[in-house]
Amino acid sequence: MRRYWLTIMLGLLAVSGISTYYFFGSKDHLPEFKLVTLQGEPHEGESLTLSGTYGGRKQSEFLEITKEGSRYNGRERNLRRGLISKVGWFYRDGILESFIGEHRNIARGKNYGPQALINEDEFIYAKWVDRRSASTDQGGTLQITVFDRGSGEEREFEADIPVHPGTIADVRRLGEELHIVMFKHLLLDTSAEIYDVVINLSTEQWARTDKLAEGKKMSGEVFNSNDIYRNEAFSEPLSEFILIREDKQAVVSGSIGGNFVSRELSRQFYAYSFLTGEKEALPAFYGSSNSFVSDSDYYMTSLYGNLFSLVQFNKKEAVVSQYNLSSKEERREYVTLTPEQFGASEIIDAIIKSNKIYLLLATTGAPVAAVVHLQGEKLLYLGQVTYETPEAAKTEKIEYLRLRSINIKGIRIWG
Amino acid sequence: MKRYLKLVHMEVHRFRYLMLFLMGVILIFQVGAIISVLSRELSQRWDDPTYNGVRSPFVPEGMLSFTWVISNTNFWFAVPMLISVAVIGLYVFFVWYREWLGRSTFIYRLLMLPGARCQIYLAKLTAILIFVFSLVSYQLLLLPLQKLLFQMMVPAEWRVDSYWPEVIHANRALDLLIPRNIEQFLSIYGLGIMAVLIIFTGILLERSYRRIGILYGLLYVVGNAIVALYLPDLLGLGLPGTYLYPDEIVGLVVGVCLLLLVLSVVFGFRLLANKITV
Amino acid sequence: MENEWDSVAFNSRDPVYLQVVRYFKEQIATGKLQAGQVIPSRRELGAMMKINPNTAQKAYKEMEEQQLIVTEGNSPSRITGDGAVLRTIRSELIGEAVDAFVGSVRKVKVPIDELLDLVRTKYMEEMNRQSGSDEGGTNHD
Amino acid sequence: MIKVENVHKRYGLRKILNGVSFTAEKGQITCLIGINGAGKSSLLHAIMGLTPIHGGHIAIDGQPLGTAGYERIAFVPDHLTMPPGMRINEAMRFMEDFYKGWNMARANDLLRFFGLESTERLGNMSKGTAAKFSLMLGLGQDTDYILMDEPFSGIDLFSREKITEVFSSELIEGRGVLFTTHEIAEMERLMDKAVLIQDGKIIRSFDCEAVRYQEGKSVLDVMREVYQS
Repeated sequence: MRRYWLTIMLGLLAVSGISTYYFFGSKDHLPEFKLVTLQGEPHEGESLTLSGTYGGRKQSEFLEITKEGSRYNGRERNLRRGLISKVGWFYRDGILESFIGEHRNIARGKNYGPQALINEDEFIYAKWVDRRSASTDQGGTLQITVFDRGSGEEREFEADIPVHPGTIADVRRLGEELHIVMFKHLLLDTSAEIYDVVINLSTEQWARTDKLAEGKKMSGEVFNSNDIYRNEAFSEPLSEFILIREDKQAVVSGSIGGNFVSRELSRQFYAYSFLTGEKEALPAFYGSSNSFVSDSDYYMTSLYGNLFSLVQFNKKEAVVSQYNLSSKEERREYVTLTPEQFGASEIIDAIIKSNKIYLLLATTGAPVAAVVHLQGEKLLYLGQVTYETPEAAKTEKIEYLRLRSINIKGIRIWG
Repeated sequence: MKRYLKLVHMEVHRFRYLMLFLMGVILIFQVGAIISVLSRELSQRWDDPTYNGVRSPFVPEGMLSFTWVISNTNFWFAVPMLISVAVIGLYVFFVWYREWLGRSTFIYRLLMLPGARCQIYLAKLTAILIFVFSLVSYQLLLLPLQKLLFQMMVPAEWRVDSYWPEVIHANRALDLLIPRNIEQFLSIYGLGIMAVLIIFTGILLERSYRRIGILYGLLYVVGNAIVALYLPDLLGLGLPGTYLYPDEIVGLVVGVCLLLLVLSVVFGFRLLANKITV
Repeated sequence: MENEWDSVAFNSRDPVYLQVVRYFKEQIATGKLQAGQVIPSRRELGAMMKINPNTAQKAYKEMEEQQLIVTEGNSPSRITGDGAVLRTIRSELIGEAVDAFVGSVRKVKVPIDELLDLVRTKYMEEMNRQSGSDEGGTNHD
Repeated sequence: MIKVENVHKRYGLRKILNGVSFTAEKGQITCLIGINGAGKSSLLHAIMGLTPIHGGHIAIDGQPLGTAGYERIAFVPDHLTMPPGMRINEAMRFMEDFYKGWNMARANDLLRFFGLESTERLGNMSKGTAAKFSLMLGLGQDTDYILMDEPFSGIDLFSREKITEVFSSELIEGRGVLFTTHEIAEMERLMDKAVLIQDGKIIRSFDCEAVRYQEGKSVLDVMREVYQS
């Protein structure tokens, strides 16, 4: 054995060095945080995710804090997670994700959010299976899957659509009519033609196609761009409206097709009713987004059922306005929230979801998260970030924690 | 089994001077870098007390941390690591070709050893792994000593403590070679081992079919690399509407990689047993 | 006596084992090998004569068949003590030498008397030279 | 008995062995004779499993070589098989490490017999010393067969004599020896059987003593006859 001392020594060195590092050395001192309920119903804080950075020593580490605890991205990052999370986050929202959890095989191959309609009763998915030729408008074949969550029965049929096979942006069911909102993007055209393909679910045939917005050409340096706002409603009664946004923008530098910088000239929202087919403009107020934005002011919108909500917020206050698409009733800046109401010093971030406003606030000590219902401004939940292990407070300083944004777990609000 | 261990020892024994050289280079470069950075910083402090020192966030004004030292010696700290990676990378080829080169043609004796020839393949692989992991461990064991050196050079009142993951994260090369979580460590070195095995089999292909073998070997290595790299995209990872879910795709890719790995090893054994030529 | 074994000059056309047997016969005929004298083993002979071990083996078997040597059990082989065998060896060797001589001289067509005188003088010279060189050499008639 | 049956071997497009069949008996010394490039070395390498064959098969005492075979058959190529950095005693310990059939006592005798210095490095040995060393490695193993490739080529006279002594010594007794050489004249009396190979084919295979007995021809004569035609 004496002869083999070199190999044995190197072998031991190899094993000891690496194992000591990974079992002892790699314990860093990044503190573990947790969101704790102070007031209100704990289940409201269930899906809250606060994210930001914690500046330990040399550089700050990105982390996310939830009820369960905190997760440092840098520490968790590895090849497997990198590949799995390669799927764009805006493909999958929380509702679709939870549905996939329950019915993995039903949703197989059908995991692109905008093409799905989910509620307690059913899951409907529309997808082009044969786009014949996108350029010559000869239409294509849509495959519609209708899955009844109650009975577990699945129906799938194909319908021939004689209209341009555009990209599917939203799926809505009103009675026996399935409305599939599509975009027709022509090359170098910034504003798309938006149209609604209606399919009769009982006859399983194409019924008609209604136009929601024209695809406007560029004129000089000014161009139009348009988009639709998907409804967050999950269990609300079916909403007959869809929101269309049409902007006018001016090219400041660069050119369309390459990368370019543009400035917003005007923005106008329209509410289109699937039932009546009318397209009514919302008050101009909601369109003047550039007035909402400055280096300290931000805004956030949400379409929930028939309610279109807008919050303008900065460090000092968050002002909410709502417009009811069906009753055309408007409540402009009817709610103003200030940090002091929650014992905080400033507002960091605010989002609106399901007719509730979620606020992330900074205090002299640990940051605070609040949930307020927009109907009646009742405080539903107030939670604060604490150290999971109290003794961490000795070595770490809470002011190193800089939270940036508040979110509903898995659900990314784009807007 | 005993014969395999003896073969491993022989391979390690033949690498001993190179290992000594690498360890020496790592020690000298890194200690040199640390001393030069620290002495420059300290001399600035001695000269004009008003110099308020390092401005880095979260570190109390004017204090020095070992993490800061490592992040400022970035290049010279990484050079010896790059040298080691290059040397070991070349040695993956040389560990085989030395048997055919020069007057010795030791391959005759190796092929005439009683007992399965796969032991030669495994012994050379084990040796490479021992070299890689002992160098990584050596680097890991060197860091505390370098911290000691830091503590000796910098007076206590200017020092602030630092944590190992941050120290390692401060240097790009260290961060790559010593990932923060064990799973990433296994993934990185797992892929490394797979690459070595594929190269081994490529070499044996060349050694079995000589001139045409070079083509076979290259095709084999490139083929495997393409499969391993493009399989995720091939299976539609990240595309909307793909049939397989991301975790299923990743599982499949890992499965295929393991399969490629096993195939390479078995193919290598078969080449060694039947097709290799002196 | 011992160092002579390796000075044997073999030709490569006659079977080597027969050349070995012949060499033994010469040694016996010239008295260098006495009756009953122990001879080297097969292996030693092969080594000394630098011949193939199997050939040495064959030579010993041939000599045993011709009763030149005797081997009891695994004790070393010895030259035979049988006088009759020894004598036949001598006459055989002389006969062979004379045949060869006559074969080659015949072509020259020399009268028999002249030939005999020449042989006698040549033989006498050879004998003097040899007795001069090794003193006490036994003179055989 | 080493049985080679209808063995074919190609190197690229060139046919090196073209249906070679012959046998080498245990306990006999068989010499493989042929001009350079006739395929002698390739044949020895093929028997030792050091190079693949493309047809036919080779059996040693009825079985294919297999990995345990290397305890039963030794090979002495015409060049070193150990790294130049090794010393002779290290090489001997290496053999002891890996071969059950290694006979250290006999190896040391051979060391003395060949007059080799055990601490000498293989790298700076003369060609003659290297040949004696390689032979020592081969003979140091208790094997049934021993193959030698050109044991004498380019070797000084004294080393050559020492090596020929081995052929007629007890070291060889009972073993099958198959070797190749160009020094036919010197080795004539040491071989039992000669196998003439030309362009990858066995053109004649004969027992030397029998040919001397029946045809009165030396191996050289047979060679001249065969290679002339």
